[in-house]
Amino acid sequence: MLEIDGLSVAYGAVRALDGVGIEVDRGGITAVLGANGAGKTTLLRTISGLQPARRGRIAWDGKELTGLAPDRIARGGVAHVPEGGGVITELTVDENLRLGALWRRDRADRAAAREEVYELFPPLEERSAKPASTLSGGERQMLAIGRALMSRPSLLLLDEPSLGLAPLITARIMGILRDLRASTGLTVVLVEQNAHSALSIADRGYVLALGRVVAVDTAAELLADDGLRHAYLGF
Amino acid sequence: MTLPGEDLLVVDGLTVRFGGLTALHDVRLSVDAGTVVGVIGPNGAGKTTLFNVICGFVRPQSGRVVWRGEPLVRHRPEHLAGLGIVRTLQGLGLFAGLTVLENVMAGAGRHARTGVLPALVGAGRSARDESDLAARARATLGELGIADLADRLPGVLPYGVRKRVALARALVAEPDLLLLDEPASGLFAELVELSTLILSLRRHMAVVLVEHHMDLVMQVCDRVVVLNFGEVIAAGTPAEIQADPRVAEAYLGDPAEEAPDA
Amino acid sequence: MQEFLDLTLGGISAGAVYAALGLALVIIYRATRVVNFAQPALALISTYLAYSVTKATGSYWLGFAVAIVAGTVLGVATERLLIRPLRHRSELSSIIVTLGLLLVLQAIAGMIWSNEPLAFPYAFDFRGRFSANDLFVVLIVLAIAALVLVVFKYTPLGLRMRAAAFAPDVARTLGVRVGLMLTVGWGMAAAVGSLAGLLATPPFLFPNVLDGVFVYALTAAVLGGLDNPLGTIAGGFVLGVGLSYVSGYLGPEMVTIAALAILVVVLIVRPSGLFGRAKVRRV
Amino acid sequence: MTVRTSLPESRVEAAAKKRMLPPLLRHTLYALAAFAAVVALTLVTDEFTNLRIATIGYYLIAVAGLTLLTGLTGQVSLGHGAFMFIGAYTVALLVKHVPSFPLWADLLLASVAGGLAGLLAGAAAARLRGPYLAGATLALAVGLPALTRRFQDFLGGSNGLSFTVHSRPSGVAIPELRWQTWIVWLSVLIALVLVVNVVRGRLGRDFRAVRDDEVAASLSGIAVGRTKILAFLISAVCGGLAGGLQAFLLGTAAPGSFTPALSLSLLAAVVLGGLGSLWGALWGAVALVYFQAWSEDLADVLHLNTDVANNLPLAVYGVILIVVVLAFPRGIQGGFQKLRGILRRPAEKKENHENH
Amino acid sequence: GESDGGGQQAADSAVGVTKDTVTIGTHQPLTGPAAPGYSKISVGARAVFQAINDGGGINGRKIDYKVEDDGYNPTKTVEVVKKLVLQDKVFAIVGGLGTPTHSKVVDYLNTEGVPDLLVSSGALAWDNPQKAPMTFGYQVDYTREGKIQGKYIKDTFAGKKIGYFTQNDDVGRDTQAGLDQFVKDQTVVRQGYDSANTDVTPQLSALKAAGAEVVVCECIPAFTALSILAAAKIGYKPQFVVSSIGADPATLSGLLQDFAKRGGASVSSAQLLAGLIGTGYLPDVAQTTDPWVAYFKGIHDKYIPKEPLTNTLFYGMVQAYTFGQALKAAGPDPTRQKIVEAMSSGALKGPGLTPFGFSKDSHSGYTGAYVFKINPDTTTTVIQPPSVTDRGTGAITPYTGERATPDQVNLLGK
Ligand SMILES: Nc1ncnc2c1ncn2[C@@H]1O[C@H](COP(=O)(O)OP(=O)(O)OP(=O)(O)O)[C@@H](O)[C@H]1O
Ligand SMILES: Nc1ncnc2c1ncn2[C@@H]1O[C@H](COP(=O)(O)OP(=O)(O)OP(=O)(O)O)[C@@H](O)[C@H]1O
Ligand SMILES: CC(C)C[C@H](N)C(=O)O
Ligand SMILES: [Mg+2]
Ligand SMILES: [Mg+2]
Repeated sequence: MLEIDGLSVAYGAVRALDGVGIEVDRGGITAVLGANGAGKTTLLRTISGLQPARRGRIAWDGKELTGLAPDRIARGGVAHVPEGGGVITELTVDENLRLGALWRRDRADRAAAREEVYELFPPLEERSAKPASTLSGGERQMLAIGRALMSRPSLLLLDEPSLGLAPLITARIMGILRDLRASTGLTVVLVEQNAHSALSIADRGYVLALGRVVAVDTAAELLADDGLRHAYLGF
Repeated sequence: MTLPGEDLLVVDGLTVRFGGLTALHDVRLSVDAGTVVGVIGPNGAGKTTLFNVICGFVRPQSGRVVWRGEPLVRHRPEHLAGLGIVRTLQGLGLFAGLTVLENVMAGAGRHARTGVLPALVGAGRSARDESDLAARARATLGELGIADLADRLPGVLPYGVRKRVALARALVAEPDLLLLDEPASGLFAELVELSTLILSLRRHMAVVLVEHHMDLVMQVCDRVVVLNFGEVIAAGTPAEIQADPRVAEAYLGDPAEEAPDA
Repeated sequence: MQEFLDLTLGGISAGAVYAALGLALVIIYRATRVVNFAQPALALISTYLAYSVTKATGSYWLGFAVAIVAGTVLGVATERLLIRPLRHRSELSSIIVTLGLLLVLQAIAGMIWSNEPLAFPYAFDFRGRFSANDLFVVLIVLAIAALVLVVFKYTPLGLRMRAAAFAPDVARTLGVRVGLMLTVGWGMAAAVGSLAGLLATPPFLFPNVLDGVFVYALTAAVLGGLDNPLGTIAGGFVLGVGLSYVSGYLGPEMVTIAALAILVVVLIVRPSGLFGRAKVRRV
Repeated sequence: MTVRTSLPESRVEAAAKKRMLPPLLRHTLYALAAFAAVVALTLVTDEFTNLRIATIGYYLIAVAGLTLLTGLTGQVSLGHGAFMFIGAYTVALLVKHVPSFPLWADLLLASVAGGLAGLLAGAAAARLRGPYLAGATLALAVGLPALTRRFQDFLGGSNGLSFTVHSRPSGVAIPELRWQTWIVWLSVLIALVLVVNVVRGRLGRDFRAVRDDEVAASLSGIAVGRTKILAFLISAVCGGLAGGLQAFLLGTAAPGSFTPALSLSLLAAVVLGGLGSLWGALWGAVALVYFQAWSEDLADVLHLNTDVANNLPLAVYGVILIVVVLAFPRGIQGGFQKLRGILRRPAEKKENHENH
Repeated sequence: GESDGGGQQAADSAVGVTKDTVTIGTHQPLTGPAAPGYSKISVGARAVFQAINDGGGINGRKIDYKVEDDGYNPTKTVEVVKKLVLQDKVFAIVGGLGTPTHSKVVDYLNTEGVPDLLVSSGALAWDNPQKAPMTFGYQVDYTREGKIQGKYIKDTFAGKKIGYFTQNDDVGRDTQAGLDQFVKDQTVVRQGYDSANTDVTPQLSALKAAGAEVVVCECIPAFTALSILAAAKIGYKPQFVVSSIGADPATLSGLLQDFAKRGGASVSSAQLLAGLIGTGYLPDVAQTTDPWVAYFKGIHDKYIPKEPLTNTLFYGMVQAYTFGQALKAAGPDPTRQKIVEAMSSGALKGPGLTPFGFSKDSHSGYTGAYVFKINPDTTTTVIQPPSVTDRGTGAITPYTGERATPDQVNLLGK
């Protein structure tokens, strides 16, 4: 279980998160929603250790993450797909993928994971030896998600994975997440502005506004709450 | 001024290969003044490459780009603004070290009247030029509702606002053709405003829009062209496209899954 | 013909040294995107240590080993103390800091060992048109280059190092211990640099002895493509042989101008070096 | 939301601007004030300090040029000493072979010669990036002075050329050095007015846009290549002038003066002063002259064994470089700004609330 | 730069002189690429000044010796010399080192009327009493030395093929002017080196290819050593003839000694150096029987025992001593004019084996040289006694004058 309690983060004078509390059950898919600048990206970066917290704590699986270095957190099974993908364009597609699982000891399984990713995203296999810089925007997004899956994470943090993806692919990724959750018990925190598509696969949703949690509920309830949708989700 | 109904931009028989990979194959497309043309297609279909050819970043193996009846030969990106074509980037491409105002002023260079030499010595009209550009930039920022951010650096602004700055930088040049590469990505709450904006632009300029947000595409486009593996597989009104089974198969997926909702 | 052969052979062993020091620059550049201007000084200090050890013990190879170890330690210390604090700063900051370090270390060398030249021996017999020592220099540089290449290209360590260099934040979220990788990179580079120092220094050792070699090493690295160890090796040899011809046929005063000319011509044709990959910014 | 097609008459703006003088005039007035300050300073200081002030002057213009290049367009040049080399030899050759030319013409031609070289270098450099540019420019700094040895008879080989420029009109009863200092600063300030104009105007913005994002800049209609070359040109003109002034002041032009160390110190001055700011260029030039002087003085007062004493100034200078860069990320100018911020904050005490 | 009035200004000026001190300055390359080889000259000089001061100074005045580092960079030379003159208010500049460096301050020093004594360089420019009345040379000039070398070679190696290997500056140019007066037609090849480029194998290969049997090396010590090593590398065994600036056996054997230990027993510094012919004007430090060598060794052992006693160190010691003599000769109340007069008086007889050329019409330093050969044990043997000549085409004549002994000069005694 992911527990976040009273989390505050600031960039200099700009307060990006202000006493945020979130709980995510194991094997759950939780959507974090909110308008531009609500603090969604900041939340994920803080969980994965890239952004130091001013206050509050984060624990995953009972283990304290607060204050740990990002690489330690990653080696604890937390994978983060950053906003925009974070593909390393200087490396080849294959190297990007390999990098995702490098810290895992099980070599055989690393190879198997790579095969699975290629199966999920065939365009990547075609270009496996090409530098990632030649990929189109959407292909990079696939690579980033594939790379995160390479480590067979127990907690997956996705920052706007649908950004720049064709509807078909977005739908496919959502499907994959659902399947993975079912087959491996993966826990997902999904940040999206596209609330509709996120809530369509999530169990629960949190809505952030100006760095605070303004609503928490099941996905179905959130989808049904017209007032909330208009106020914070813009649709 | 090009009259409505006249082809402003024609792209003809365009083929682009990167090594063994054909990114565009014999693509034809035309844009009338005052229309919004949507270009959609799966990831890697060649949409950005198409923009890159129009802008002169990529030289096609064959085919040509005709602007106002004149083929563009060996044109370079920096000439475009002068010709009246402005493009936004799929990323943001803001100048991190320039304030929002300066970012927008940088886009307004086509309105400057003085050449390099007077600007060098700061003589003549160049001072007045600068205040003209600043005024234009402020006005455009005002129209996009971000005039109060003029003196901020873009880096500290939320993504959505930065997108608007990028848009302001494009609009301040008052182009005849605006190429928008995924303007809605990263925006959601502002989608409605964006579509209103694009529709309003139609009065002054033609727009080519690459976008994955089908709602937006369907709302604002007069015509839609669908690319797949570098080829045009369909073209027509939004309604025709939405009904086209090839488009559904290649791009949209199961319509039940992505029910439009606005 | 005779002269041509002599010049070629001379150029090859000079080129090997440029290649070795160039390699040190490339490793650091790949690891931290820093052009390490202190590289010649790190090598200088370790070579002076080799001198003192050899002098005290009579064993050249003990001195050799001490130099490599000391160089590695110096490289690691430099990264930890001076480069790491500059992580988020412009490339210029690191240029100036490494430059400052260059001055400090050269001054320290002068303080301890004086600015007067000291005799520093070759590893093997230096006599002959292509002497045992020349052979040693060329072979060891090729071996080291091959090793570096393999490490970078084919080992997980190499992949981690490259990832850490190109995108530290992303690498971190993938479990890469970025700090460690950067330190390893500096250590490796400084070890190679010290080796280059030991090879380049003979016959004489003085605080500025590696300045010229450094300029040519940087030229070689840039020629080859700074990201590319193989290119740097090729660049080193091309430059070594090319400059040897210039010195022999046009006169020694033309050597630096020729280096400039070669560099400019190559970079105009290939702005990222002979073997560098042009970095295309996708739009 | 609408988009206009014609220029809006933004009267408030126009009125606000009208109250300000045109930039050229404004900057010229500042320059005159600065010149008066320099003259006053030279009158109250001794002759040797005058020399240091003059030295700061020619370094200032060189560093300002490099600031424009490196700070604004992001092109790192490790070879700016090469342009000083060209400027110095231009003045030297003119003084020796065309003594009839007035000094101002010599200096003008030195700037032009520097500019021409900068044009060539810039054209080659426009395609290069980061360390490739750094490597190529360093090779320029190393290679170019070797020309003197190739053309021994004309350029004087490694001894270079020495000469004396008599610039002080007869009957002016002030020390030669003081007079020279005035000439140096007058030239520097004239050049600086131009540089400030560039930096603060449209070109400066274009330079910075190119630095931040070349692709976006070109799509904004900025000719990236030409802009970079222009920056190199302006910066090389400054370098040429600096070299010319140095030759005028010291009466020498010799290859040994234009070592890579010179080029690197210029860059160090840019960074020490505060990258990208012209005030920074001034602090950088002052630092260049005084840090070295201090480190030598320091070595003098400590009585040490000769090897240590000989090398101490170098070590101190190196340490200063390291410490300043580590401690003042934005250079001396950044330090001043911070200081000002600290002094002001209590007065304003404004809650800085961000609106999203 | 015309500066005819220089001497006038100097009249009665006693800048830098107080009741009990005389402040002098110099510019030396203490750091940077030119430091190796030269950084010890001022060390030697300082030791002598210390000895003088400990002996009560000259006429009761201690000498305050200010050494400025110019890194062999002419711009810095101008700056530091102006600093010495304007800020430190030195009485004189003594032994400013280097042609490219010092030539940039000669005009200035003469205009300001600052005595510019015993310049550390063999360029011809210092000897110009009309235009530079305050400037005096020290070393034998390169042309004189070239002439003496040329004549010796012509006499000893008649008919042999000769190659020149020269530093690409005035050292090379001026020496060749002297050499060419005698051995032009024997010379088959001329090669130069650039001090920034330490790989001299191409040049030595060219000398070998041209069949030169005698190589005249007008090099600084490091380059003499490099040439010897490069020759050994390519198996080339010419007769080296080296000029005074680069023929210091102590320095050379120091540089070459470690090659004995590695790379085969057959290469030892002694073997590499044996038979090398050099020219000199100061006694060689290895000649312990020479009274001046013994004298300076005493100072060395007392003040700077840790420094290797080389001819370079010796060079600085002699220079300092010579200045001391001139200061003494300038009388109890020295002025700048008086020291210039003392220098020109022709009274300075010193440690050198040939006389100074100082007179009213000449400001040339040592006027001749002797020729020596390095023995297999790295001691030296004089093979042609000192001879003197002029810088033109005048004859070379043996020098028979008497050299004053330390006791006769008696600088340190009261
Ligand atoms: N590096 C930074 N420096 C300063 N302020 C920042 C920085 N990054 C983010 N912010 C500010 O923090 C707040 C939260 O930003 P964050 O990126 O977390 O929002 P978001 O919800 O992910 O928005 P978006 O939907 O646009 O991605 C915003 O006000 C933003 O301006
Ligand atoms: N410089 C290049 N070298 C090699 N391949 C390239 C290059 N540029 C583009 N490609 C390839 O060409 C194809 C078309 O790319 P393009 O960027 O035009 O796609 P797109 O339609 O814009 O996709 P997206 O919607 O994901 O942005 C992709 O498969 C891409 O990998
Ligand atoms: C012998 C040295 C002290 C002088 C030097 N070679 C010069 O003339 O420049
Ligand atoms: Mg975000
Ligand atoms: Mg695209």
